[in-house]
Amino acid sequence: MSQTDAAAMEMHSATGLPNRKILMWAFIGSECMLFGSLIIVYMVYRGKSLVGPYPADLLNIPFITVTTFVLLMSSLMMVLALSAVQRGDMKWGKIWLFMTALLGMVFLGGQVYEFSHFVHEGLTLKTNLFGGSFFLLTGTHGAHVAVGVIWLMSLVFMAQRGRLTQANAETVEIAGLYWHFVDVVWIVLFTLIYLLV
Amino acid sequence: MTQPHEHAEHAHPSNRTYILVAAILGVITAVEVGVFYLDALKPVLVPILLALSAAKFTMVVGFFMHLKFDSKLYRALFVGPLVVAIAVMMAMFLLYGVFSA
Amino acid sequence: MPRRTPWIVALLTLATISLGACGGPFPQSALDPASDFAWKLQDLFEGIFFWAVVVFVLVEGALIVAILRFRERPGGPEPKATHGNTLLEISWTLAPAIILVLIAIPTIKTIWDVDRPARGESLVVEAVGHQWWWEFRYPDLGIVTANELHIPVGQQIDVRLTSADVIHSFWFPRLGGKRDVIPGHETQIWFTADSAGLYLGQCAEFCGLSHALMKMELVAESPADFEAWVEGQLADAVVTDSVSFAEGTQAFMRGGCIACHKIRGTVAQGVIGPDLTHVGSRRRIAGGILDNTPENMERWIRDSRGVKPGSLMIVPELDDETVSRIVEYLQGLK
Amino acid sequence: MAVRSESPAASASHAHEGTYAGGLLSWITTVDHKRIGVMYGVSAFFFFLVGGLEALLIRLQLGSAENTLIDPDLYNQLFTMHGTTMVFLAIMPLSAAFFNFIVPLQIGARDVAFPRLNAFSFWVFFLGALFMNASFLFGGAPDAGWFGYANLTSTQYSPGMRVDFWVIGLLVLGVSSIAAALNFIVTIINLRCEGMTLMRMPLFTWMTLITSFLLVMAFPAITVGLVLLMFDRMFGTLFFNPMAGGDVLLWQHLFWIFGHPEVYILLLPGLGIVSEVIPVFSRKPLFGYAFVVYSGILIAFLGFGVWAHHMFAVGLGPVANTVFSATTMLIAIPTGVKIFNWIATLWGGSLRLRTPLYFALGFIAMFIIGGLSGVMHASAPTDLQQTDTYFIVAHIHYVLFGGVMFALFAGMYYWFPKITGRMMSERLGKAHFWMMIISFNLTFFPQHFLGLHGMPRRTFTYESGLGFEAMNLMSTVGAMLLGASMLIFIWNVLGTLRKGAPAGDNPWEGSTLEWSIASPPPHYNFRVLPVVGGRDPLWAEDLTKAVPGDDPSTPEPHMPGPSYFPFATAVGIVVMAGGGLTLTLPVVLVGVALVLFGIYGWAFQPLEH
Repeated sequence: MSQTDAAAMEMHSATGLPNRKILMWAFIGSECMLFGSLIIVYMVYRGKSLVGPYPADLLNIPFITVTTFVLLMSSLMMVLALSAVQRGDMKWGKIWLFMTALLGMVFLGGQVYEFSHFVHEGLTLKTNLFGGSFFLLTGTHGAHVAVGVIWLMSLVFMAQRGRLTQANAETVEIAGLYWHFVDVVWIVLFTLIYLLV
Repeated sequence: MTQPHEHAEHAHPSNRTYILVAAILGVITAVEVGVFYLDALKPVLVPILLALSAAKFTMVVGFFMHLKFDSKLYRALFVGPLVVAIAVMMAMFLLYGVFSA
Repeated sequence: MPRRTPWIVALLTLATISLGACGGPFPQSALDPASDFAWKLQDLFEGIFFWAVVVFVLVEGALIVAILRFRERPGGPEPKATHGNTLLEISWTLAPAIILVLIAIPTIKTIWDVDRPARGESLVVEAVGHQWWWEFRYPDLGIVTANELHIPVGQQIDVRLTSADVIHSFWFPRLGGKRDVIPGHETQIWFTADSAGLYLGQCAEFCGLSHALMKMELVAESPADFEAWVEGQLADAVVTDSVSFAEGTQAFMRGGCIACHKIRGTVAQGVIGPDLTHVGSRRRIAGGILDNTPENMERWIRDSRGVKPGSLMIVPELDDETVSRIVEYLQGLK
Repeated sequence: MAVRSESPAASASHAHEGTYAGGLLSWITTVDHKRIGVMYGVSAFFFFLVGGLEALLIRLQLGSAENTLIDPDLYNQLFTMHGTTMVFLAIMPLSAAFFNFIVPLQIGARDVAFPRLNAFSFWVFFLGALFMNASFLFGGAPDAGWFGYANLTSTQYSPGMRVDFWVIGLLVLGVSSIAAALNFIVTIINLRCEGMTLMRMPLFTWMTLITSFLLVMAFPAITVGLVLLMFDRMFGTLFFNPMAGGDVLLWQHLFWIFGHPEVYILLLPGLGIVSEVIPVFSRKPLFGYAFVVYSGILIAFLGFGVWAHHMFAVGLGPVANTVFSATTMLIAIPTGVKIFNWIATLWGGSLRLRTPLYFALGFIAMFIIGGLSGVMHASAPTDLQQTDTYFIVAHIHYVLFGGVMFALFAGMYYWFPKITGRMMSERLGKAHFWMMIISFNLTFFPQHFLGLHGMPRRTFTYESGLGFEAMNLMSTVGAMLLGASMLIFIWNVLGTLRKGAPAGDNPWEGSTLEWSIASPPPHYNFRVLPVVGGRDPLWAEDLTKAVPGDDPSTPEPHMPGPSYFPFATAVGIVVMAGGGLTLTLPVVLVGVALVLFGIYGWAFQPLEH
């Protein structure tokens, strides 16, 4: 919509930067406070659960290391997708975009598996403070991943229909910013939740 | 009267750089997990892990999100709230004694 | 007694009188301190108030002068455009900064002076906030009472605060500042009352429907009087052989009161509501909102939610005779 | 100084009545920032009256000791909704009304950066506000205070839907605020006309930018707090359950990490308005422009480091209390700098004592009092006596009513000619001012003393014999007069709309770009985008480059077309909220479907059609 936007209003850009990219960066700034607040809740309640299961009983480091790696690699796919689209190579652009979404789905699958495993082991939202703060923090992140996957798949779909071209590189770039930020959040969560048990 | 877009994002790194960064990210993750299992490092585990995590964070933001190469405005939009968020988190951790636990 | 700044007192009094020639006397006033703790706050407040008055006069004065002096005059010249003056900016950044330092120093001193556990020998009181009444326990003396705190003058009181339900705030304005009463936390405040007297307090943190009706009283008395009060409280409920007492006890049991209330020396051992062992000796009932008269007590028993909306006291339908027996009985528990 | 008193192509004949033409549907689908601004203004003023009526009922109940006019159940709803309404549904959207109408004009833009996002923000606010107030019809309004301290808000102590309305309503309003703030950040950064560097922006635009940053950084904290509370209430989590180790104070931290920046979100736009009005009516540029800007930034930044001063009585310990006392006192410095610069602007000026200046001066006078009482409870020990008493009630009203509302009224009187093309009555405006400032002080000044003499706030009654009667009666009488003063304003507005004198382009001889175009402005604002060479482009001395007029020879610019997708998306969000409130999944799904439909249509509908 940005092209029509700019054309329709003959928009003047004081900084020479695209509106939507400024919007995304400002939004990411806001998201820092959102995840910051959620991390505050998790860290403040760390070790405050009165009954188990406790983090050390459940967290599976090797497993989550694999999904973390998957998410990191999805970020690589994302930059490759952007660079392909910027070159006008829509074939590879589409493939990398799809790979990004696919790895995102793998990550989500891992999270679904992890959650159901925890529930099976007796940890739910209601069990203790760890349950509530863990599911809320990782669940909020998972929801962000899910939104990203839908977004990326829409781009793949648009590319398939030929509605995403080199001229829309900015659209891909903005989706990429979002995706990388979600990855960055996970880098922090991986350390705080899993490694600093 | 659209101004010519001064392409601040012209200096995009190459795909090779991206792959190299991703490889480093993977290696750091492996090191993190390795450190986690090394009993000898238990006393310094927290600072090491935080430093490694911060390194990964910076690399993704700097290279994948192009913040290293892009307009300073984006950096300000991101780093400003990030600093406030970290400051608030630190204050809360101090108030709740998270560090001493 | 700390040094007073007479004119500040005069100014505060003047303002109060001129405004509230109106009100007064103010038996619950924070401006009338009666303990070491409250005096520390008052001294600090008076210092800050002094600077506030100075700044108020200077700044509002400058504003008024500017308005009067520079109103538009017909045919007057267009004003000169001045864009700023760095020297002025620096000075009016520094001036308030200096005043703030003058305020911050005593503030920080007072923080470290009052924001600490009680030091030295003190009488420990455990205050428990309930929706909407106060429970007071003297763990060292073995006394439990409600809404009415007795303390000896000149003795430091160490109040340990906990909540049975939601957040409340413990506040006797003349004896000290507020301290919140927080479920899951123990907070504390301490003070030494200057002089004997009756002090009024009430919950200061919104705690639900009848927050406004959560009051308390503090009786500061001479050590001898306090001793006597302790003696009286330590005794079990007055047990006489009179028919009315026995009937009263039965009525109390029949009314279901024993489920929540305790009367030491009887079968009534409930712990949810206030301990009524010596309820007859208290000045007020129902969370410190009704004078302790037989009429009020009857009203309270018959219509607790009318008196205090949302009150948790559940009273079954009782016939008139039972109610009057209960009232007579409770009034007798001196 | 020479003032451009006559602009070449400008006269009242140019007034563009077409700006507001059209039926209800045109308002629902509009993406014009001016119409959206008007809708924000009208609905916010409506909620201001609602919140005011709630306040009058509160004052009636407190007019005498042991009064039984209003029972505690209703009283608690009234004070909760009074606070919530005034903060979220009156002051914030009133500021938003000015952001919308004025900021694009001041920066020489044709609209905001994302016109449809702007419409979406408004409709989410409006429908969210209706949602929150609908609680009165469904078992009662929220009654746990606008601060909603846990664990009083738990299902155990607040059963029923009242608190759910509050939680979900605030979450919805947060969406609106963040979307609007992001929009204005981009607009101000990127849509400034040529020559308008950051340090040439009008002060009101500056304060809007700072406020927008505060919004996007502060709202996430309360969002997280509200989500925790919602999970506790709906899904049985234990975040604020002390029996399970939950800490009720965590809510207070999250709430005030948001809540204190929120105070500056309310205040800064007012500071911006005053910084516009004072120079224009003093006939000289703002004194110390850069210092006024930087002090605003500093206030905002420090605002994130003071939240625990709302919690001095909880016993955080001497270290925390020292730090938070000190940071709080620091804020007095940049605030003082602003006040001194305003006075210096007046100094040596030629004051045109018109209604907007009256309100701006009233603002300064009242705000000083609010600031000084603020320093009193910045000091943790003195706050132990003042917190949760009527002293604080007095303080916040000196800041938010004596301060912000006076500034917003200054803005209303100042920009009303621009918005409607008609001049308001000076006589009625001044009558409004005098009645408002006198009754305001009658209402709130005695409350300082009530608090110091031991009257806690949020109490539905007080006993006789505590000395509270006379001052409460004064306060109640004052409140009634204050309410009546609003009738003068409404009378003035209605009269002006019917037969006010035409305003012309620049009735106040203002210096900023909004005064360079017709009143009301045409839907495209500027036919030719202006170029500025200084801070006060319409005042000759800064005119290094010409401001192009509304040159009729240039074709009208194309503007984005109306869209009903923002409205549909907003409806979807409120439907989701309703479903969440009643925990009915089908309703939530209908809402989600509407949102998806709205976003999809939005993304693929070209702006111009």
